[in-house]
Amino acid sequence: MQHMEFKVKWGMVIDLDKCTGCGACSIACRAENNIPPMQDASNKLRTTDWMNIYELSNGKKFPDLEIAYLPRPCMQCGNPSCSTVCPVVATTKDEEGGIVSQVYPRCIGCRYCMAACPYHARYFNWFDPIWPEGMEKTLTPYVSARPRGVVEKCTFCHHRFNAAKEQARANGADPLDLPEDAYIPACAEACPTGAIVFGNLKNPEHRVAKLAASKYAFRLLARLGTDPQVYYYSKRDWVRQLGDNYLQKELKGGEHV
Amino acid sequence: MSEREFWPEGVERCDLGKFLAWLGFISIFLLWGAYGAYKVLGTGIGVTALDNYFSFGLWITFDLAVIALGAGAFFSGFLRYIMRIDELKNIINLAVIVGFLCYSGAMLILVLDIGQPLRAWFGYWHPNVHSMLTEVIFCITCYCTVLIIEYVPLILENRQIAKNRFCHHLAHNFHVYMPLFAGIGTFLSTFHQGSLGGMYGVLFGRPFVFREGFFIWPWTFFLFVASAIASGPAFTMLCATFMETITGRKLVSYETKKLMGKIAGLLLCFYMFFKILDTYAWAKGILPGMGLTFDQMFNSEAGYGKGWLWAELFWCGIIPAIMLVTPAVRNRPALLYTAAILDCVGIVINRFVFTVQALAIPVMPFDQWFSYSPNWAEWSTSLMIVAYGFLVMSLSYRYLPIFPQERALNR
Amino acid sequence: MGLDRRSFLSLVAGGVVGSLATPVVWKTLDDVSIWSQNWPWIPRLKYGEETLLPSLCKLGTDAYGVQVKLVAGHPVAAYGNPEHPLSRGGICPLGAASVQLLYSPSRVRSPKKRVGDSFEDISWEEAEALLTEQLKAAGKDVALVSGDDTGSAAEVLAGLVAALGSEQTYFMPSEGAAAAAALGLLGGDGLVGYDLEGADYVLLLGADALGAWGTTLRNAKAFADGRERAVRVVYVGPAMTATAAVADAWIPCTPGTEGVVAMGLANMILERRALSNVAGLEQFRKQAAGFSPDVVATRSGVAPETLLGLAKELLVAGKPLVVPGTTAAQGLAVSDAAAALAVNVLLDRINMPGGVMVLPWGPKVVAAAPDKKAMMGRDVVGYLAAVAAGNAPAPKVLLVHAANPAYALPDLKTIQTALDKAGFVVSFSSFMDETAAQADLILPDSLTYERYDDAYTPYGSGQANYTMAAPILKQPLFATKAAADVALGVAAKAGVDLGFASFEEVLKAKAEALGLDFEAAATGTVWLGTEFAVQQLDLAKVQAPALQESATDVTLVPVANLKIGSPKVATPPFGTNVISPRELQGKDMVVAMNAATASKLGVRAGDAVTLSGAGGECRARVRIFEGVVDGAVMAPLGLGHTAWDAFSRGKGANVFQILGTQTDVAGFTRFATAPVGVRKA
Amino acid sequence: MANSKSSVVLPFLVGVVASLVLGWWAFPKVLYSQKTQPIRFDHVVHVEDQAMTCDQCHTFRENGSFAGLPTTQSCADCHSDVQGEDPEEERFVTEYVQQGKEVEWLVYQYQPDNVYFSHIAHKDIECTKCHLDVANMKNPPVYYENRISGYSKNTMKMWECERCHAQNGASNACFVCHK
Repeated sequence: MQHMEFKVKWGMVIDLDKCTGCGACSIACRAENNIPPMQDASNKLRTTDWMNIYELSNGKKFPDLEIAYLPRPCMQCGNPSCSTVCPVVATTKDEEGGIVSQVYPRCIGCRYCMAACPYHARYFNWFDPIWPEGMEKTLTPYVSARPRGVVEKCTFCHHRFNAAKEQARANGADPLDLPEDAYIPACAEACPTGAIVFGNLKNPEHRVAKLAASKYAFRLLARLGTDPQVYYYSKRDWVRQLGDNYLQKELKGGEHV
Repeated sequence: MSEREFWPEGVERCDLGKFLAWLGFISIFLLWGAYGAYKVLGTGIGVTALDNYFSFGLWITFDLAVIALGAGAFFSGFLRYIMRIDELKNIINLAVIVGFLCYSGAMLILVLDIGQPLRAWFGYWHPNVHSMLTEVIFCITCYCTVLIIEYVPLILENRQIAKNRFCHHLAHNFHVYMPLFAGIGTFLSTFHQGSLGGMYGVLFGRPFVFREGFFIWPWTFFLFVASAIASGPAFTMLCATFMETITGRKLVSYETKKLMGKIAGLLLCFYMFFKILDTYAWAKGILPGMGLTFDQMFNSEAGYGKGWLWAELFWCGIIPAIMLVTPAVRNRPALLYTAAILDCVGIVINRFVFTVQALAIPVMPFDQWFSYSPNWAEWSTSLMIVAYGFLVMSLSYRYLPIFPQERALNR
Repeated sequence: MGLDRRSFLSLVAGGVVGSLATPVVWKTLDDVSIWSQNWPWIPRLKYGEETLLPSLCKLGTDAYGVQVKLVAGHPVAAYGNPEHPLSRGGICPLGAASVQLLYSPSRVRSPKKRVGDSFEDISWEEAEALLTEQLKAAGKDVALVSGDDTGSAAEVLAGLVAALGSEQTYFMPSEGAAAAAALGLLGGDGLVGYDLEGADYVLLLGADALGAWGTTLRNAKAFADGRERAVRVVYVGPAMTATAAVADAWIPCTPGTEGVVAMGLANMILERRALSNVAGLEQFRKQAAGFSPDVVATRSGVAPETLLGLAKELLVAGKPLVVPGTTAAQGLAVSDAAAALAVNVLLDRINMPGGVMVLPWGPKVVAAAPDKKAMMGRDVVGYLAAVAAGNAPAPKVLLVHAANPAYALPDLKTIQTALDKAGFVVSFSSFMDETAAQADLILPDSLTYERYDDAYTPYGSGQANYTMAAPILKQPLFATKAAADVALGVAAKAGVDLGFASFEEVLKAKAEALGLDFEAAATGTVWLGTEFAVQQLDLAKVQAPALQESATDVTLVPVANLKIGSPKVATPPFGTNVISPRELQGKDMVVAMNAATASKLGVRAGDAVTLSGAGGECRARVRIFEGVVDGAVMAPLGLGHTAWDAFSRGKGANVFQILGTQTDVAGFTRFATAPVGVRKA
Repeated sequence: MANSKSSVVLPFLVGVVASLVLGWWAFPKVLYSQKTQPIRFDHVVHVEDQAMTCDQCHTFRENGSFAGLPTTQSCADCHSDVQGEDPEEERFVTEYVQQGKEVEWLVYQYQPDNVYFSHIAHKDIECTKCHLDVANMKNPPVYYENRISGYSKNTMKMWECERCHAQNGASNACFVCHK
């Protein structure tokens, strides 16, 4: 699939110097996107967390240790490793805004996309979803419930994009020229410290565009060529260095990050 | 009509009771696997040890391994019918059956391995032409059909079935067109063996398997083709030998086996040459480009140490390659078989590390190594496919004239 | 014509060929795949009009405004409320999971009466009659433990208990109470608040302000805004908490020595700044002189130059603020709080913008109820310990409201003894928590979204505030009832007049007392107080923290974590996933210590260990984490539930079990840290 | 030989014809179950006699979403009491309005949860382009439900959506219509 350019590029900048790892984003995401609860979530290789939070450390001994929390949504790569490999076109990057879609009724569950994604942003439904009795009444109308056997991932709360477009249409405004904050995902909305900023990376007025242009901004595994639409931000050198793999000699100069 | 009348002409087989006991033994694995399959299809793939990090595991390794080893079918067919190496007629039937079993077995495993088998046909109806897997789906299903077409005339040659004139003619006509099918099979097979390699080679998020391209194909495309044809003939030859051991009868002349060994050896040399070049270029070029080092690709604590690499390249690569091209080694059965086994093991290791180790390596610097070991649900179903192979092979051996030399060799 | 084998085969072949030209195969193939896309056992979504209603989240120690999204009248998600001053659009992990919590499997769905070892469902009439009868029989031997120190429901319940002639009304431990007691110690009166928004330098002495301490969400917003204004945030504490992770600096100190650090700072400030107009300065100076940099370094592990650096930063900062607290968000020593308060006094930060704000006690509308100040001044741990020891009479009826004392109090064995001694334990819990599971009567409270609720100035607020929440749901989902309404009903039956017929009326009175329009309040208008009582603080009354070394080598540092739960609620169903392997592995709680401590204890990463404290023992697994000071073991609070449901039961260990207690000044119990023994299991 | 030939060809043809008949005529009958609306709603009475417009009942909400079918509440604006002679109306008033129940209308164009359709984005297109022309029907048409997939027979298939989008230059990106 050839690289598509869009007028609008939805992006996220996550300020790792503000994230406390509280988990509110992840839970808000779960509620918003109808991800079922898990009684035993201790095997983290089997849990589904569209917004997964990693702990980073500078690896130093007490008292020089520093840590940072890194929330990891889907990177909505400009050059996705996942969508090109899907044999049945269940995941694509073809919509204005650049969100990588995932269509559950099309997915055949081959999991090739999961093998392709270096961010582990994709999750498989190992079993049918189960909500405790009655809790299925709290399902939002925004995202269809997924059966077993299909892959899912963060969609930047795409339904909110749709809702914002409907609102714009109702207001007689241009649905493709949304004002800042007309559309933000549940995680960004929930974040108590405002560490997650969302907007159009191509609109220089949007905060994301400004933050992404900062010298403190970086992207995960950028040198693989995935061209993510999610940026991270940290003034701490060691945090930025953990955003990608570097050879020892590359780190000495420190210019890569 | 006694059961003996169904045997191929002029050969001896064990008595029916013994044969049925053997089938009963095989059925234990079939039943266990059927239970595993029932759990997988009925409740979900969660019953396996697969997880979101190891989205591919034993099943995919098994599929890739048997498809590589089953390459004896298309390659022997190619040599026999296209390159006209006549000697291979003595083993070509076996190669076809082994190939058929490997491919149909892989397809059965895939039914379990994909989350929504009821939608498997989407691969045809909604294909993503950019995906290597689409190519694999097309070629494998097509080639499986070719193998069925190649297998059918063998069935029709059963002594009783062949009495029917229609069947007899049909079988004969099939044989006439066999070079055509061999040609189609060669084309399809080369492509999907390559696409299977390509599937990994294009994963630019997986530094362990990613390879730069040669035209539209990554290197792994060609490496997989080469490794498959380097191990397929050896595996076919081993199958024949294994059947001889079990049945106590001579089925294929040692000359033919030596020829198969020689073919495998030459191809293995060819493959190893490029594989070693590839590994070097990968370690020196691709990895540093991604900011990674060779050492970072291995972790013996997690079970993915460099031992696998040395086993694959040296013990099961260079060593059998040298052995197989050395006539003195080929002349000694024990050494020939050992070399053939090493050859096959090397290719299985290759498929294993490409599938599992590739996924175990943490790409994000703050991520960690995880290990994977298959559980009963994966073993039972995989063994079921092995048992299915034994079952079909046992029946074929007993009732179909597979080995043209059998009568002469056991006189 | 007979149908021989050949013609039969032809017929079948024709049928096959023909049917390929019909929709049978293709349509079936397609429909089967569509069926697989809409399996009947996968829940369907409900559609309808969407509405957003304001409410409150009081599941943590905080109380802040949220908005609940309803679809066709049914709640589906809770969002932050941008209009609410204590959340400003943010939401905590418990709040984010709160809508789903309505359907938690552990909800008590009707009143229950204990029969032998199990419960029997009873009607509300029966339940209220039973309680009335018990209360009548108990006379004034009634006690109340409430975990809701911001709401009026506790006022109603305390009013009932007080009207029956009892003074045994208690809140669960809170830092707010300790801070208020510290203020009282210095001669002040009011709730203690912190103007985090206004400060330009914030020194957190143990307070995990971005973890689970105080007005967590507001703290987070203030922190984020402060980043833009280059406000420096320094965290002093024994472990790398959520706050320490993002603070501008983390200064490790020996567990429980934050007060010592405060005194050390006071000493340095006194040496460097000439002060007048501070009452009791000279006496305090004498006390502070005992906390020389060397003494502080020995005791707390904070090097003299580090301490000096802090003191200088405080002195140069325009609007510095020193905030005491603990990682457990409770069990703070009053003496530590007083020491921090003293530093603020020395810096002239009382009732100053960006300083410590003294906020008025809220209005009381239930005349019979004890003053909140009095109620907050009583120590529940001490009381229950006295009951257990026989030093205080055991209550004949113990009412437990919005609290889970059988799980969330230190020295649990003693607490358990006290609960066993209580004659008739009544739990108002919405959930089958540990206390409810052993109660004699459960009168399930409705959750906030199902009833009226309110909150007055949760601890930490920079200014007084009052939030009311009207029911989001027209009807409670199950046969539950607001505890305050039950109390009013039972009061009437028992012949006690509390002056109100319903909780709604109580809230109307409360709104009126604050000069707030009830309708506006019920639809989300928040009242904000602008008065700060003038304080005459006397530093002579500061009782400095003790300086002696603790007896043991290893100290337990419990860390409260909202994603795991709170003293009120266990991990909600939607919360299990965010609990990380750094806190829970399989069924084992994970405790963290640095490599030096581990090697001293002879344990390695992954080892199973037994932790033993004054209260008992528990099992854990070791994690080597360099974010813990030498000699400390960091453990997550909120695990190890024995009741509740499969989402929280049997996961990890309850750290409260092993926490011992220390008696502190002003009759309070301190338990934020405790000595612990660690040995391989 | 002639005999043996006819015993092959004739049965084959019989098989073909029989399967064609079964496949094209009987199969659809078996595949779909028939359902009728819970209330026999007469659109004509409302549209022609009362001169109501479609958007009086099928409204957009303020946020641009489409309310779809009217609620019992909104019907009750007129039908709080029985207005006419129609026994179905009386049944509606007694069984639904007075009991505050919603009618479980069968939606001919019912789309599954995984489909997102924005009515406001299509508001310039004739309703009957996708919907049955119920405005001109005195009786609601029979609802055919696919026994395997559970879909309404009238549910638009994806290729129809795609065709129209393609013809009108609208995006056919997956997420335009899927959720």
